[in-house]
Amino acid sequence: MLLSSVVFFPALCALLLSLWPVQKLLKSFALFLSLIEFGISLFILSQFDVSTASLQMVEKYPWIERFGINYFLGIDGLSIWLVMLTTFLMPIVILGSWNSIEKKWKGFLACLFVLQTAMIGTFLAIDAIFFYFFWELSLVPMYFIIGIWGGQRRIYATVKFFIYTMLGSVLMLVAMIYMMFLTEQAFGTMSASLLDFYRLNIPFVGGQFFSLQTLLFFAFSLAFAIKVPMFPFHTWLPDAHVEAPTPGSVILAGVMLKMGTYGFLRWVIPLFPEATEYWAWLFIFVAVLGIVYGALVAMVQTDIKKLVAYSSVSHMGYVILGLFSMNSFGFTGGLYQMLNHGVSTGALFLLVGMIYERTHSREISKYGGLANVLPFYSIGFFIVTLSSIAVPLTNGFVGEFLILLGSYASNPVFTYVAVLGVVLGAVYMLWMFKRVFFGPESVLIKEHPLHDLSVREYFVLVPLVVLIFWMGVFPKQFLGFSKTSIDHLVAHRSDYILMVQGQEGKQP
Amino acid sequence: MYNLNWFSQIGLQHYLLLSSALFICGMAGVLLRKNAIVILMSIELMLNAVNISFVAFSHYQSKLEGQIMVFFVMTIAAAEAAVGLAIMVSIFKRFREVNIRFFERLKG
Amino acid sequence: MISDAILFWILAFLSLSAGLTVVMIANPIYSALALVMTMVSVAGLFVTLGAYFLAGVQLIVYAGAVMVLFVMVLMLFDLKNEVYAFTQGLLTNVVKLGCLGLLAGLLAGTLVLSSYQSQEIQDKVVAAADQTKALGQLLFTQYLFGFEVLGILLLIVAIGAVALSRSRGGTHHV
Amino acid sequence: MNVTIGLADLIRVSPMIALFISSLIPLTVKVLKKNHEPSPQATLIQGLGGIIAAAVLLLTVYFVLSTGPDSTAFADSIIFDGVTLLSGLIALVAAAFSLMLMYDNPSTRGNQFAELTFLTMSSVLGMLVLSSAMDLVVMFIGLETMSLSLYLMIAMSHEERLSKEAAFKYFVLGGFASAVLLYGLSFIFGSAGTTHLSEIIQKTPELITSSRLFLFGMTLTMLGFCFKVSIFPFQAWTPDVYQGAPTPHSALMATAVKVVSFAAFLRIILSQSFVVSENLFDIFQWLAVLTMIVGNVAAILQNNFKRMLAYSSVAHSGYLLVGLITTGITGEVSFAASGVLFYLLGYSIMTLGAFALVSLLEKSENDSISIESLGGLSKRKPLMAFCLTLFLLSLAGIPPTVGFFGKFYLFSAAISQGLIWLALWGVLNSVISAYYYLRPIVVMYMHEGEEQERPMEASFPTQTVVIISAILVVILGVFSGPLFSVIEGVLS
Amino acid sequence: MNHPLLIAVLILAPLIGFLINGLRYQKNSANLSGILATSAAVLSFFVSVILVSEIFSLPQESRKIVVQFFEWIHVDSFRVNFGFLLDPLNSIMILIITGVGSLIHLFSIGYMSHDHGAAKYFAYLNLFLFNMLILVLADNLLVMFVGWEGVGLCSYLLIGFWFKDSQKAAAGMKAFVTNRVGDAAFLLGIFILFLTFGTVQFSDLVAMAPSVAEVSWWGPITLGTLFLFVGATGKSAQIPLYVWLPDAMAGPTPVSALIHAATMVTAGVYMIIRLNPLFLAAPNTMAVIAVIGVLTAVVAACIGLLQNDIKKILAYSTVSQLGYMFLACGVGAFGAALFHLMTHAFFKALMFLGSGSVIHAMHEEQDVRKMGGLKKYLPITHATFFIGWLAIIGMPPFAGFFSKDEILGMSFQSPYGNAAFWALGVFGAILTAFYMTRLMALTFWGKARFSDKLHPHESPWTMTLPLCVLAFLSAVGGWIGIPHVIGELLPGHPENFLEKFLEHSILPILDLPKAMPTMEYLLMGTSVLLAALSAYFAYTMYLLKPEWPKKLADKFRPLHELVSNKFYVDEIYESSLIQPLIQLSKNIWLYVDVNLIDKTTYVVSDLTKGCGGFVRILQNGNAQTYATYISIGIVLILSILLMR
Repeated sequence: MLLSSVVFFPALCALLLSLWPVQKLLKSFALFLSLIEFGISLFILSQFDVSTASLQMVEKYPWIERFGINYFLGIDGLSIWLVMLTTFLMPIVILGSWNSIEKKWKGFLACLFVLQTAMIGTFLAIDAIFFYFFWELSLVPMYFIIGIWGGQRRIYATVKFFIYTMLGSVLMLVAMIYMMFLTEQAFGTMSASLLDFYRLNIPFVGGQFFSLQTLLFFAFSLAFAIKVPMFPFHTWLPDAHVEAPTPGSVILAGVMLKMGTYGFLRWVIPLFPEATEYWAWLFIFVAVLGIVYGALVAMVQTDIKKLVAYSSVSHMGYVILGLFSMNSFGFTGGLYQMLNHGVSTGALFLLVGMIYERTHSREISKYGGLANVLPFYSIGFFIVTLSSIAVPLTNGFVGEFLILLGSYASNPVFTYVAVLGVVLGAVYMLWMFKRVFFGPESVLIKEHPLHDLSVREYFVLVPLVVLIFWMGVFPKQFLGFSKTSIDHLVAHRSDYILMVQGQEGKQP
Repeated sequence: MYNLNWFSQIGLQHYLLLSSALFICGMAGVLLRKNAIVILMSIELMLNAVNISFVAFSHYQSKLEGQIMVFFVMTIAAAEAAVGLAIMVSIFKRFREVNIRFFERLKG
Repeated sequence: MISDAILFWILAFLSLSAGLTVVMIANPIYSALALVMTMVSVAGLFVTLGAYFLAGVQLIVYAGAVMVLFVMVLMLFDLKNEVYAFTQGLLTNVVKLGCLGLLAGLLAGTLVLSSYQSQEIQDKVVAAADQTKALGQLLFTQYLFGFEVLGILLLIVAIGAVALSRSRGGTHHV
Repeated sequence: MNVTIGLADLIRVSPMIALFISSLIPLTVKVLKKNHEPSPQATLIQGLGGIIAAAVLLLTVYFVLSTGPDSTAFADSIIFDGVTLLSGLIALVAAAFSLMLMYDNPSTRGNQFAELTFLTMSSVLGMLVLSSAMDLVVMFIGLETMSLSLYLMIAMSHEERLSKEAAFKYFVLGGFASAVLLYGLSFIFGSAGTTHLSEIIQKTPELITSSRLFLFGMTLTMLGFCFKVSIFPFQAWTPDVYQGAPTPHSALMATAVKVVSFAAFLRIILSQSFVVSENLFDIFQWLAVLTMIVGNVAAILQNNFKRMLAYSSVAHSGYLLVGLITTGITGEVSFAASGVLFYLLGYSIMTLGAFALVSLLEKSENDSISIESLGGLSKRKPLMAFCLTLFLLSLAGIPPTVGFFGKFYLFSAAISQGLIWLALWGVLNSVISAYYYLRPIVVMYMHEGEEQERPMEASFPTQTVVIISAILVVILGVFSGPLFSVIEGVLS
Repeated sequence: MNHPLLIAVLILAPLIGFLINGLRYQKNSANLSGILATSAAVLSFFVSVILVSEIFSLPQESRKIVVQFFEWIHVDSFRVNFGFLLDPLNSIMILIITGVGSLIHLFSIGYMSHDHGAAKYFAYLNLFLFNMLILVLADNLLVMFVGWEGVGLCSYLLIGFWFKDSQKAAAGMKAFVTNRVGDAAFLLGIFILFLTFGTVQFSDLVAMAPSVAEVSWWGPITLGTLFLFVGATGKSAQIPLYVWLPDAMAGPTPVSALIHAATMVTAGVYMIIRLNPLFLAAPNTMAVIAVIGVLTAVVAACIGLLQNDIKKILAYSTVSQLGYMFLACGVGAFGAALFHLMTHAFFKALMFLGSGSVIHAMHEEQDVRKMGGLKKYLPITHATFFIGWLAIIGMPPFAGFFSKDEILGMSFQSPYGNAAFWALGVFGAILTAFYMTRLMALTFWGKARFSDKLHPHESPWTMTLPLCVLAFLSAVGGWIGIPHVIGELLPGHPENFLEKFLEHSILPILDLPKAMPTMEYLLMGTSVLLAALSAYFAYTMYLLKPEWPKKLADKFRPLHELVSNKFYVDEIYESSLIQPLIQLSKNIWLYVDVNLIDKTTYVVSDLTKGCGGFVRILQNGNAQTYATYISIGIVLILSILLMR
């Protein structure tokens, strides 16, 4: 029941909130609910057994029996932190959007909570169609969040977001259905369970693009690559981020992009080991390209949010680089980088949102000298910047280091290029920091009576800052939960099989 | 002489060819005529062509089902004509127009 | 046999030329009259095929009732002699005609080249009365359901036409 | 030939009889009241009562009286099997909903509601005949009964200009297509020597290769049905007619007519023509693909909401044709057929809902609902806006709605038969379709300041239709598994 | 003694100072902040004195304190603890860092007394100490990297301390980014070494370093050490990454003294010394280091000749001196490098602080052409600066003489060195003597060239005290490393204390030829003599014959232009690297993102819409047209059926 509750409690919250009779206390109530949800996830964390790579807390009920589709939830080391990230960010997002959302609070909160259900569901669903269900469902609330509460070009951005992501995922649906029939051929009964998919032996022919495993591999990869987003499918991201309201950006960058990388980790890599091996170069190439490209393009942006958005492209490139290095460093680093990116980019978007609330401008050129006017805000921003450019002792460093190490171990040449991202990352972030916070105070700043962080904003930022350093200094506490799963994946990548805890002995 | 035989020995084929010719004739009416009522007549023509073919089949296979079919088709054709004319009348009374080009408001 | 052939050719010529007249002639009244001609010749063809009952029905229902309806409506509309029979548009008409020609060719080719079951049939001369009886039997046994529904259809059409005439824009305002 | 027709046959067709008799009630009442329009509520209740009675009888006949697939009546000319039951039920539900819309809609309510009710129910009668016909003759008669009633209904609209045009176009093209279909039937009769479907099905595998006449006949017949279900290139009438006709009628045409036409089409396709004739199979695959594309790309540019829905209905026909083709190549009522019927059910519900909302928005008979005019709906009628959003998302195939699962079953079936490229076209097209389905949502929720002054009357039946449909869209989506099993069980 | 506690106090004292001052961010009491920070630094200094004495008390072979705090990263075979190591090598470093650091903290109290951001300043200074201590105490490469990046960060913050001035902020950024280039290479070095040896612990790496030198350029050790060296060039401002250091003078002067002269910039040298067995195993790397070092020494000195900003002169001087240290490393004289590192820390910190005192007195004037004759206004500053001058130009017996001499001697004698290195080194020394004398002459001697309104006065004791202490150290600091040849001449024959102290930390150069005293005297004498001559020449030129510089400049116009514009290196970087990169970025954004990818999407969507438009055109509303479509459809389908 634990996993069901963590998945569907937010949906219940959405319902409760939309039926909430008065405007009063609405936000507080929502905050309270999101904290309860966080509490549930903490309880799951406390119950989590780190010693096994098997799926835990499994819940499996038949859903569409005709096709072997199940209501199938399970958690393991690969998903636990992503769930935690989601539940952790939610109260922060609600608190952070306290003043930035001006209208239709009820609808907004409902969207947010439905989105949370969809995201957590995506991380926990072990059944293909069930997974796809949440995967597509997550589009809808985000579509509304960007479209209703977004900026000037919100409609363009939100439609682009929706169509792009949907385009990727429909091919995945076809591939999933195909694999269900493959299970029918192989085991006699149709099944959409990922665990059965893992047991499939999909024929692979090296040089041919039009061979079964390669095609399935690319069908899945396209969906995830668009979500991540990988170059050259990234152009929806800057638009979506720029137009989305602050909470939307935070959730989008913080969690939704991880759905793509998680997809690679959970689906693509274990399901299609040969194809992954064979095509890894392509993904590494594209990832490295994305790292450098994202950084370069971020450098010349004039809009802070766009800059952060492109930095996401660069950072997610690291994650992909790590995952496709396919050694424990890469996997661990990739997984860790997902969390880091969630925390630091989430924080960046929150910070950008805070200043946007005050000045209503995101043009870098209109800023200047903020550090003098808003010292504490600047400190917060600076710490997050450090995390983003992966200075040691912040979380970013651990992930980036492991990724690059893993990548060097498997593919030195590409790493030489990827390392450029380390330099360029500093360039674009610090350049932006310099232009916004240093120098003489700009007209814009002088015109607006600015006040430094409010108590609420401290509550938003302090947990993130604490987490930045915590994750940077004691990564072991986090990685310990995922270690067994990653070791299992590394050791059995070519014949990956996942068991359900308590049923390891039995053959399903 | 095959040719002479073909003219003197009337068989199923002849009826079918005639039927197809009439059918095409009717189609041409539907496709080309400007007057909506003539278009209705052309549809009747097509149905008649079909009837010939049914009866011919019925005759040459000595199966009466074909004739039943024709019987039904005739009735339906009558009903169709009634409906079509009723619609036309109601349109004409209101708009004084039977040119098919009149009906181009709905498009795109 | 020859007489049959001659009869067929005459009727075929009549029906086809009348059919073409329906399509070609500008004045709708003439079209209607040509259509009557076609129907009559089709009735004649039915006779050559031994379907006497149908020939009768064809004359009564079609040439009689339906065509009268048409003519009446045409009279009602009081359409003047139209100058152009066809809709304008050279290109579209060429396309239409080409398409029809192709279709005609296809059908003719297929019909000519097809082989037919029981091409030469036993010349079973059945008395008109017997055949009609058989027809009736078939109609009220095997095709009873269709027949009943057809009846309902006629009722529907009758009521519907009346209703339409009484609707807004119809002939009879209430 | 020994044919006996007795009481049993009459009982079998009792749904149709019930429908016919109850359809006469409003008219009789009107006549008895000396041609004064009876109270519309009473008429509506009578109509709905008749439909419900028919539905109940249909269920009774199927589950109580018939034992298996051979439950035919009237000398095998009609059959009561799963296809009949399901398509009949969907058609009845759709008719009931449409009737409720007619009660409210400005272009249909008022002094001819009794006649309209009669014609609607007659049309449904035709649908039942069509969906149960096992004889080509009966099939044709059913088709005509359905169509002629519809022509009359459309022409009777209070709105004069467009609906008359729609009726005329529908009539001319319908008549034309009927003639083509009949011509095809004559060929089939000529080469197979029978009009009975089961005999034809038996003979098909042999005849379709040996007799070109039969092949032509089969093709022309199928194309006649393609016209009814608006498959490219026979789809051209659809947008015009759906747009011009009164909204409830469009709803009826888009749902009930399509459902039963597909059911009849299904019967013909089960003749294994696709299995035998590779050509026919290929042609229909392309038709399916083209239909999807044409429907979707044209819908993108539409501004009239009804017209957009019409094009979307064309696209959905394309998806359904994929399912039909899959059924065709399996050559038996299989899980593909269940997919088709499930999709029809889901599609009918969401389309009805969408049309119901259009109907709800119409103020006068001359009103046309552009997509822009939906602006601000989320503020004025949040619940209705939410329902419309659900319908549109469902049409686009987004979970958790029934539209997603419908597509899932349909494309699963296609994939299971190796028609992956059709499934790919299908899913790609659903992406295109998302583009235009999102537009009304954008307008409703995301445009500001262009709020339309469009006070809506609180019309109870229409809103009921909307809400029931919305609930069904979600419920049938989430619990589609059991439902699908039921459908599959009924069909086999 | 409780070593973990001591080390923890040593490292954490500045951190706590940082936190306290950081939280007092906006408090406007400069003195209190300064006292807090200084006491933290002094506490660290005392603790390091205790620790070093501990080290001394241990037997010579096992002079090593290792402390492991907690496991930091552990993934698969990669395992890194937050571990620290204290041995003779970094005892010297921590003494320099905390000692000189404390002095500079003290100096800063006076220097920053009028600044509003004093609390922030001291917080950063403490944070720097913290990071620097982590850097030198780390027992593995990764923890060293923590400090490595940390000091870079503090440097960034302190250079951009007066961030209201965009140029200063830009200088900070330049420093950080240039350092980042080095850091990225450093990371690659770590990867290569880890993947080669399976560890990043210094002790393991040193132990595993092969005794046989690696010949190939692409061998893992050569590659790894080369990358580490690139990291060092960034941190220690060597060619080609030295450009940030002169700009870094934008920061407060004490910062320049501490970070950009005494401690941080020497981190690269320290790292190489720390890993000396590994570098020795890669002779190719050694050669590269030596060449880069000597080139930097000469080039930076050249640029220094014609600079007019007092701090810039010192900055180039620092770069040049660092070049000497790398030369020493490159020729295998790691001890000499460390020695010079130490003496340089003394005299360069002294000179920077002295310049700070001058600037303070001159009200933020930094141009030497507008000074002159300050000797009488700032007697203490002048006196101490004078000692520093003697030390840097290598006059015996001041500190610089011993260390520089050792380097030059080794560059000649060592198997890795050769005459060219020595000659270039001596040339650099001549240049050094010249520009330093020029600095003295223009600043302190001659006539005053500033306006009368300015009344320079000597600084308070908090500023002069550190000057005095550093002057003392600059004078005598060299005596701990007296060369044998000189030691033998002196009474009591003092042995080379430093060499002995480092005996177990630094690999001796194998087959070092036995030093010939005459040879050494010769070398020594030559360099001292040449330097003295050069100094005299400069003295003449700038004091006695002030018209000479202009004449010379006119005569060698192009050369003068070239040198006074710092060989246009900044401009070349700007035009060949930075601008193209920005242009490239703008272009790829514009062309790839906006025009290619987005346009492609638009084209696809427009194509779809175009198809829609086509369908709409076909849908012309005419029923006959529709019937035609039906007919065409039928014809086509039937003909396809027939044809195939």
